Amino acid sequence: MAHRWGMVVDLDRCTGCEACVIACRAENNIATVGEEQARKGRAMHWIRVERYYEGEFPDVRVKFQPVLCQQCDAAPCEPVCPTYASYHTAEGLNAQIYNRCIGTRYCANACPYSVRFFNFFNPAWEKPLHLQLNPDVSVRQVGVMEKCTFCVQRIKAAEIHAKAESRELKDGEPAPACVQSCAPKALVFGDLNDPESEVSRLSRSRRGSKLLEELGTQPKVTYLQRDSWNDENL
Amino acid sequence: MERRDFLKVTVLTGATAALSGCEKPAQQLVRFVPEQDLVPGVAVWKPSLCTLCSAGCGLTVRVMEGEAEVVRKGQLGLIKMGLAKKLEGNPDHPINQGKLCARGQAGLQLTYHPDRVRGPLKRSGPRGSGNFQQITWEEALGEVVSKLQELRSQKQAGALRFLIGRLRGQRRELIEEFLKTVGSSPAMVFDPLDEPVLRQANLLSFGRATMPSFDLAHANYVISFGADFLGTWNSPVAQSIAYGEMRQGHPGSRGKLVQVEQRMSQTGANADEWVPVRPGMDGVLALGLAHVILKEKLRPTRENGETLIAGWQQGLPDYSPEAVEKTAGVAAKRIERLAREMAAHTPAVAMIGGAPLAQTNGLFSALAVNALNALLGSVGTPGGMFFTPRPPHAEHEWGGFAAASDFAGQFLAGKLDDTHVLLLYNANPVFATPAAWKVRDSLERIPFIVSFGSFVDETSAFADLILPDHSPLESWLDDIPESGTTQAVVSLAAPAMLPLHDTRAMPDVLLQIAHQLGGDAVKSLPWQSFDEMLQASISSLRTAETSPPVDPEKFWAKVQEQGGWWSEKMRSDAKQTIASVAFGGSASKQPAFKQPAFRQHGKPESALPQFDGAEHEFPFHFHPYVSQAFLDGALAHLPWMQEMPDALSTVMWGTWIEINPKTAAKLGIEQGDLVEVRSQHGKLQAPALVSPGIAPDVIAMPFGQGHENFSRYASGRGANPMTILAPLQVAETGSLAWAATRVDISKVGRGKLALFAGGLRERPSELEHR
Amino acid sequence: MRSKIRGLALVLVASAAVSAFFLKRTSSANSGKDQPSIDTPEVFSPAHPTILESVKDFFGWRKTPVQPIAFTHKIHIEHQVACTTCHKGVNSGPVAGLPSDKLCMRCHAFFAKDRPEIIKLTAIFNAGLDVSWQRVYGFSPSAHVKFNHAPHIRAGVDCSNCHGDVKNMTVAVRAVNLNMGYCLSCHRAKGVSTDCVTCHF
Amino acid sequence: MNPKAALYTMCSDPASAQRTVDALLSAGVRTEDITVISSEPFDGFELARHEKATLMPWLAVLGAILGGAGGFLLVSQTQMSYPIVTGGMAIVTPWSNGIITYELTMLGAILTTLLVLILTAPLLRWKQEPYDQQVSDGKILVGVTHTSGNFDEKVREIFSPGGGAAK
Amino acid sequence: MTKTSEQINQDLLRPVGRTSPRFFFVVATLGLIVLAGFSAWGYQLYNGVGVAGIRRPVFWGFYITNFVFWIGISHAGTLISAILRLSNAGWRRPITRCAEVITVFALSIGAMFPLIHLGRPWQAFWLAPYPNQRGLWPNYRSPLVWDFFAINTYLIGSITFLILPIIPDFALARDKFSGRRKKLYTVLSLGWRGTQRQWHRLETAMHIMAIVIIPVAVSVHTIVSWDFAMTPVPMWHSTIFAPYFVAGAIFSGIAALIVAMVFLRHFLRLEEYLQPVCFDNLGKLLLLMSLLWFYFVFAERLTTWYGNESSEIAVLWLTQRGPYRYLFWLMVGCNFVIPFPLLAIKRLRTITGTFIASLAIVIGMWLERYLIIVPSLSRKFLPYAWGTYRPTWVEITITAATFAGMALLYVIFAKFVPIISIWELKIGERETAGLPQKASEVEVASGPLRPVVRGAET
Repeated sequence: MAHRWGMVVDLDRCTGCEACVIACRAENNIATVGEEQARKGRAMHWIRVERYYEGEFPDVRVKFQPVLCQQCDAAPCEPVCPTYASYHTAEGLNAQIYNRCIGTRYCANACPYSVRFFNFFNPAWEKPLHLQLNPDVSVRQVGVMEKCTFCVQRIKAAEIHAKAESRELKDGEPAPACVQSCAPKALVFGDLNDPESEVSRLSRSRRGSKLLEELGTQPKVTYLQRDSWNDENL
Repeated sequence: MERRDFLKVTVLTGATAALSGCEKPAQQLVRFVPEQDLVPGVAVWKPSLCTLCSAGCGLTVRVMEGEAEVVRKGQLGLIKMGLAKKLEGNPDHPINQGKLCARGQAGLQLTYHPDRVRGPLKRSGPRGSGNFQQITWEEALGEVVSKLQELRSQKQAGALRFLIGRLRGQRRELIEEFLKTVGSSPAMVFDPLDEPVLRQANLLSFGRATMPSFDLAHANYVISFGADFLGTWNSPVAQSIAYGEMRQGHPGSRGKLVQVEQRMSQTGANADEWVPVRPGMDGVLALGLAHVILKEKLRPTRENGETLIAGWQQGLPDYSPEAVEKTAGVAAKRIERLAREMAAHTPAVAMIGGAPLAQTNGLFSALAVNALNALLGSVGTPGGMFFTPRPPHAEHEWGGFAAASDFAGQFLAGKLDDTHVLLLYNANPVFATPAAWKVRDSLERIPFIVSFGSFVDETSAFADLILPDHSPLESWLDDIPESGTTQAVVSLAAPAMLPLHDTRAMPDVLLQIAHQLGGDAVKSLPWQSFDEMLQASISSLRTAETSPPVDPEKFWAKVQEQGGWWSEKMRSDAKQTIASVAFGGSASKQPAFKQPAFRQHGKPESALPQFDGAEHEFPFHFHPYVSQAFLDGALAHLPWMQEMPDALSTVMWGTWIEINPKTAAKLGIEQGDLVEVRSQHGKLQAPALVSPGIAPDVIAMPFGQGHENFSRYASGRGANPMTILAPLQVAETGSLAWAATRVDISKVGRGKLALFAGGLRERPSELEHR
Repeated sequence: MRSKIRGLALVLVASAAVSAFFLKRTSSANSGKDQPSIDTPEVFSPAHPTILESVKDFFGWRKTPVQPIAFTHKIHIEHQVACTTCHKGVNSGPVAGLPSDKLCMRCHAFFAKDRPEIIKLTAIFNAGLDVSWQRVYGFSPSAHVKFNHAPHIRAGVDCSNCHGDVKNMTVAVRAVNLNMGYCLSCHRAKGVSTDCVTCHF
Repeated sequence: MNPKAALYTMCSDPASAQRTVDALLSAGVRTEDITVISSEPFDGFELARHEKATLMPWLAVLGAILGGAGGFLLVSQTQMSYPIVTGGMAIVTPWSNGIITYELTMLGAILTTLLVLILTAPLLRWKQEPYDQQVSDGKILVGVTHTSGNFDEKVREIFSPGGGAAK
Repeated sequence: MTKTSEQINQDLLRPVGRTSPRFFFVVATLGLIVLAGFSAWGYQLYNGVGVAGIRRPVFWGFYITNFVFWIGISHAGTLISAILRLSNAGWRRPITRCAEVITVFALSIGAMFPLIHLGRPWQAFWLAPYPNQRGLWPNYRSPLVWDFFAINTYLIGSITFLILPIIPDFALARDKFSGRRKKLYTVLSLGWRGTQRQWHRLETAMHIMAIVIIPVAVSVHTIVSWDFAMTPVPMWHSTIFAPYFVAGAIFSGIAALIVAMVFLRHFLRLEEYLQPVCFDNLGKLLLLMSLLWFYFVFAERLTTWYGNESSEIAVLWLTQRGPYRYLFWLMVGCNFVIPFPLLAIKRLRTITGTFIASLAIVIGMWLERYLIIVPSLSRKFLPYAWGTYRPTWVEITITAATFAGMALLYVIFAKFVPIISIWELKIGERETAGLPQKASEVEVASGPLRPVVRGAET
């Protein structure tokens, strides 16, 4: 049975430590754009930890909310792409095919989550920083869109590996870099087609909800809302 | 090349090439015969250690074959070699259990940093200018050895000083051994992130000058006084893992986190309840809570509290909620509620760290919190605080580093002045001490300085010689984590990759120097290389738990393969593991610490903090804090860290000054305005960041930026709060009270902020319009 | 039609280049220092080093490589040397890999030492250098295609399918036009996935 | 004599041109042989009776239909012939199909109209007789082509005196 | 007063025939600006679109604004002249060609912008469906592909629509000029003689074109509006967009036409041809569109405000109260407050009046496009990802260059082609002169043929 990759983000566990952010950079050859570009709003973080303040001093609270590509089942970014650079894979991912992208940036406008990032210039690594680049992932060039892929290279590798050993994938075997690095286990990744996988179980949680659900994009990322503490908890 | 030009490179990339029309040098470069045989395209995972903070996490390094430009026999060429591609947590390691924080992962860039020192350097310009010329290792070592022989011949071995940063395990042993053999005094330790006050307090309270560990996973109630334990404090990864468990690990029961501080830290942002308290009043608040618990007999009282806390027996009469409300600024009702909550929802644990300990009354606050823990019965019990057991072979509890007060003490005692030769390793006091200390001047006076640094930083810029160390990934590493786990742990790892540049491992260099010096050195340091020393040191553990002892070679192999040794006995749940420690127990012998005088703390007059600067002249408390990305600033040269949006401010590539919206409005300051902060000891400028998460009378600013000379990425970026701090000391410890300065601020113009976030709130107020 | 449009694009690029130089000069004059290009040892970037390069890449013009040593596959295979002896990555990972001359010398320290090519090889080896083989199919990085050898080998795809009849080649040459259509035709024929993300990520 | 020979005169206004044409007709000249050239159209006048009928509108409609069909085939067939994996997402949808089809329908109509015009006007034939530059000054040229034998005289008489030179 | 065809020929061929130094000066100045634009574009191609001000989340900026604006302007001609032809309004005759020219040039300029805006323009041909070894076709679900088809159709259509009625005038020019020009116009006139057959076919063709071009024009701007309406972006995802855009397009189109006419009238001394009546009528039309525009804006704003959907209201307030408020109210002023009185009050609806109104509207409509695109993008659903957009010199230069380019093309065109359709004008003149329109109006030929022949005398 085909896989359907999904993720669960437990906002009650997330501490906003941003380990996922750096893990993603390291895994996916995301370029460092530098101060001036960063100030122009061109910094690239395929996964970001959104921070929202609630209330005023002294009764302040903060909500951390990791946002990455939601891999929507009804993705607004897909139909608008004139060249199929953004399309739906057999396993239900929203893939971005760099060498088919002509840079209309239409998908980025259509994406309600603003998780698509554009290479405004050719990226550059001051040597020898480039020795770190992950050979399993393309180094994008100027004029193409890029975004979270659920670390498809890891998924592929795991699938090939499993096939070589002629066995099925184990639950949690392919883990995106962000999930792998998350200390409080706020991120869980797995196959939604397998009802017994951890991700399926958690996405059925009472606290579960989708980001901007009302838009009908049918995301494959489920957010478990923060719990509140009260005496009944004991 | 400066940072802003780097961008232009990406912009105009290829332009000059187009003009000159030259070919890629990659095609001209020769290829050297590879030194390792790897299967191309296939990744291997090698264990290693993270050395970036005191937690001491274990790593696995993803190594793949790649082509690196290297110099061999003075010729530049390409070579196929195993290159570290990614750092992840070592799944078997008891501390971080396969997880790793952002900083740890960015540590990868230490190895590939374009501004790494690629070979031994000799100072060519004036001191501090950072101008160096390349020399050979032979010349360099020759110079050092001759200097040392000079000292020896002049019978002034004592004039050799070794200034190190946070360092544990065999490297530390080696350095101390080396110093002993050349007849010099123990190394001076400088680590701004260390918590000497807490160590002192723990020494007084529990007889252990050690950082505490917390069994958060089983705690039902956690109250943290200023400790950013999810972000930067103590053992963040271990604590984050446990925190996740506390929150959602046990269905049906979810622990509560209360954070007490003035400026909302990353941990505060995750708290269920955030309690703003007046600066330096954390201890008072802690005793206020204790007062309620004692008064209402919510917990059985501990007798021996009296030895440390005045009025314990009488139920802390001076700390009634009403009294505390006046001093600490927390409502009496709230104090009572919190006290009842934590007493009802045991196991409850209190912790203290960061700013509260950097007040003049830091020791009192620490003792007060320890007392509160004792009262809650959460010392050495599941869901409480405990001390990570020490591995059998580690005779010293280095840190167990010596307290940072060590440097302060010795430095202020003018010890640096009679120094002729100073060896530097992993310490950057020029950057991380108040300008008022005038460290530069004393460095100027030292005739000969040798640095083992991999980068030219503010302090190394004073060195006459730089003997660059391997990057951690290229080195033999070992470590003895001091907190964060219930198991005794010795981390150890072989190099994950071959050295990229013409560098040498500091321990090997030290051994070589020792051997060239000859004499006792050779006897006490018989090893040819550091790995021999490691093997020798760890072999004693063969017998520790397994009998009959395993075959040495097998053991050595196993340790390398799993990235260290950890006690099998003390695995699993907290219960039997936690060493029984009693509050108020007598202090054991601690080399690094002066024997504490058992004087009572908590008499109201002595409990209150002092601040530098008059309130009317300097109306704001200056609250510097450890940066999420750069810690004390040692990581400011990593581009990944620079471009990582700070969790709360979302600032990239710069510093900022946090101001409460009301205060900002009063002073006519808007987001991004350039603000000047003045203390009695200096002033600095940085853009303002208006944030609801800070008290109106507090101005907060992260450490880490403001480097003058620390790689192309960090130099000349932002401002360094250290420079304006008052040289106040924490009572009875002599360590810097870096949170006790008062300042005034004013708008001076328009600043530049690179913010990643657009909106501040999920439902901005303008949306409520109708 | 396609060529026409490409021609048009070419014109655009050219005109762009001209004006770019014009502007480049002024801008670098303003910034006061001239920027290093990607060719300096300073920076690594996927950008094309020159306009010419980019045009070449656009039209897929690659000059046929000249190998430093005229290695003949034919003879080696006749001497029962398996492909995997040298390309040892091929059935374990994505990259087949080229051997260093250490491996060559294992045999050629003894065999055929008198041949001119082997003498060249020995010279290189003794100089402590490795033979800098040239890529036969110099794919442009902008192809963003990830080909993994091992699964193809496991699926029983013969090397010659994509590399031509190397058995009878002297110096390896481009035997097959390895464009996307070529991959697809085989994938379709064998009923393997033609999902874009199978190869592009 | 040359069968291509044509006789013509210049009239100053449509009315006189009309009369001349009527005269020619009544003289028995076949209407196809009469050429009237003017610098502006005179829809009101019957200067060329045989020129009324044209199939152009119908051809345009036909072109439109062809264009539309072509468009529809393009969108549907290209997709079907190369099945792109889209994880079950629609490849062509009726709505977007409709838009392309619509545009190409219109394009079809436009192109056929242009084509028919060029062929039937006819255009793109540069050397055509008779012609006289005075036309551009508002004169109206009335000419007779293929006059042969006995007609010549009559025509000349109608055109004379001062009739245009016989060509 | 009426004019003889000689006079008409003279007056209208004059600008084509004689060239003043002023012409070269104008061409040179405009040319320089255009060149600057191309250099800027080259700079951008060379370095990447990052030299423009676009950023996350505002991925569309000046370029798409210009695209929509120019496509809008292009509705001046073809649509208007087609409608007027079908309704056979007499006053149309002098202005149809000015209008159609605007269409063709504005459209080609507008069509350039998607290219300028692309990240990798050299791959733009992937928008066209053509067989290839990759086995890939454009995604027909993408509005951009719809654009590709619609704009091409419209361009071909309006070029035809422009060229056909020019042919007879080329023939005229051929006869009037000599030397190299004669050769040129001989070729251009495609062997036009003016036989009744040719006239008849031409008029039929024009009639068909006029019918076909109207729905095409409407579809083009509808699809342009769908580029936005198809995406879930606050205040874009709306059904009102198609009619809103079409109305706006015609609105700006007429304004542009009036501006052009005023310049022509002044510089080519066509006072006697482009008479106040044209401006008066166009003015009325403009007034209608202005009201229509206001109606649409009001409807859109009201619905959003009443609905109070958080993300949309954010954009609403951003434009009306936020940093964009100056631009927004300036737009309202330019598109309604200023033009309305100027066009509504008869005394003010003079040439000057309409000219001022039109200028305001051109500016206002550009602002409208900008305010539709940028604020919505800068306030998408997740506040954390909000951002603001600022154009760079590259975008500004290119924008300026397109306006210059438009003017340049227009000037050059007017230099080679009579900007007023001469033959159509003549028909008009003959109507106003009350000359016989039908055979029945002249006495039927009777009696001897002499008079006829005399009539044939010159």
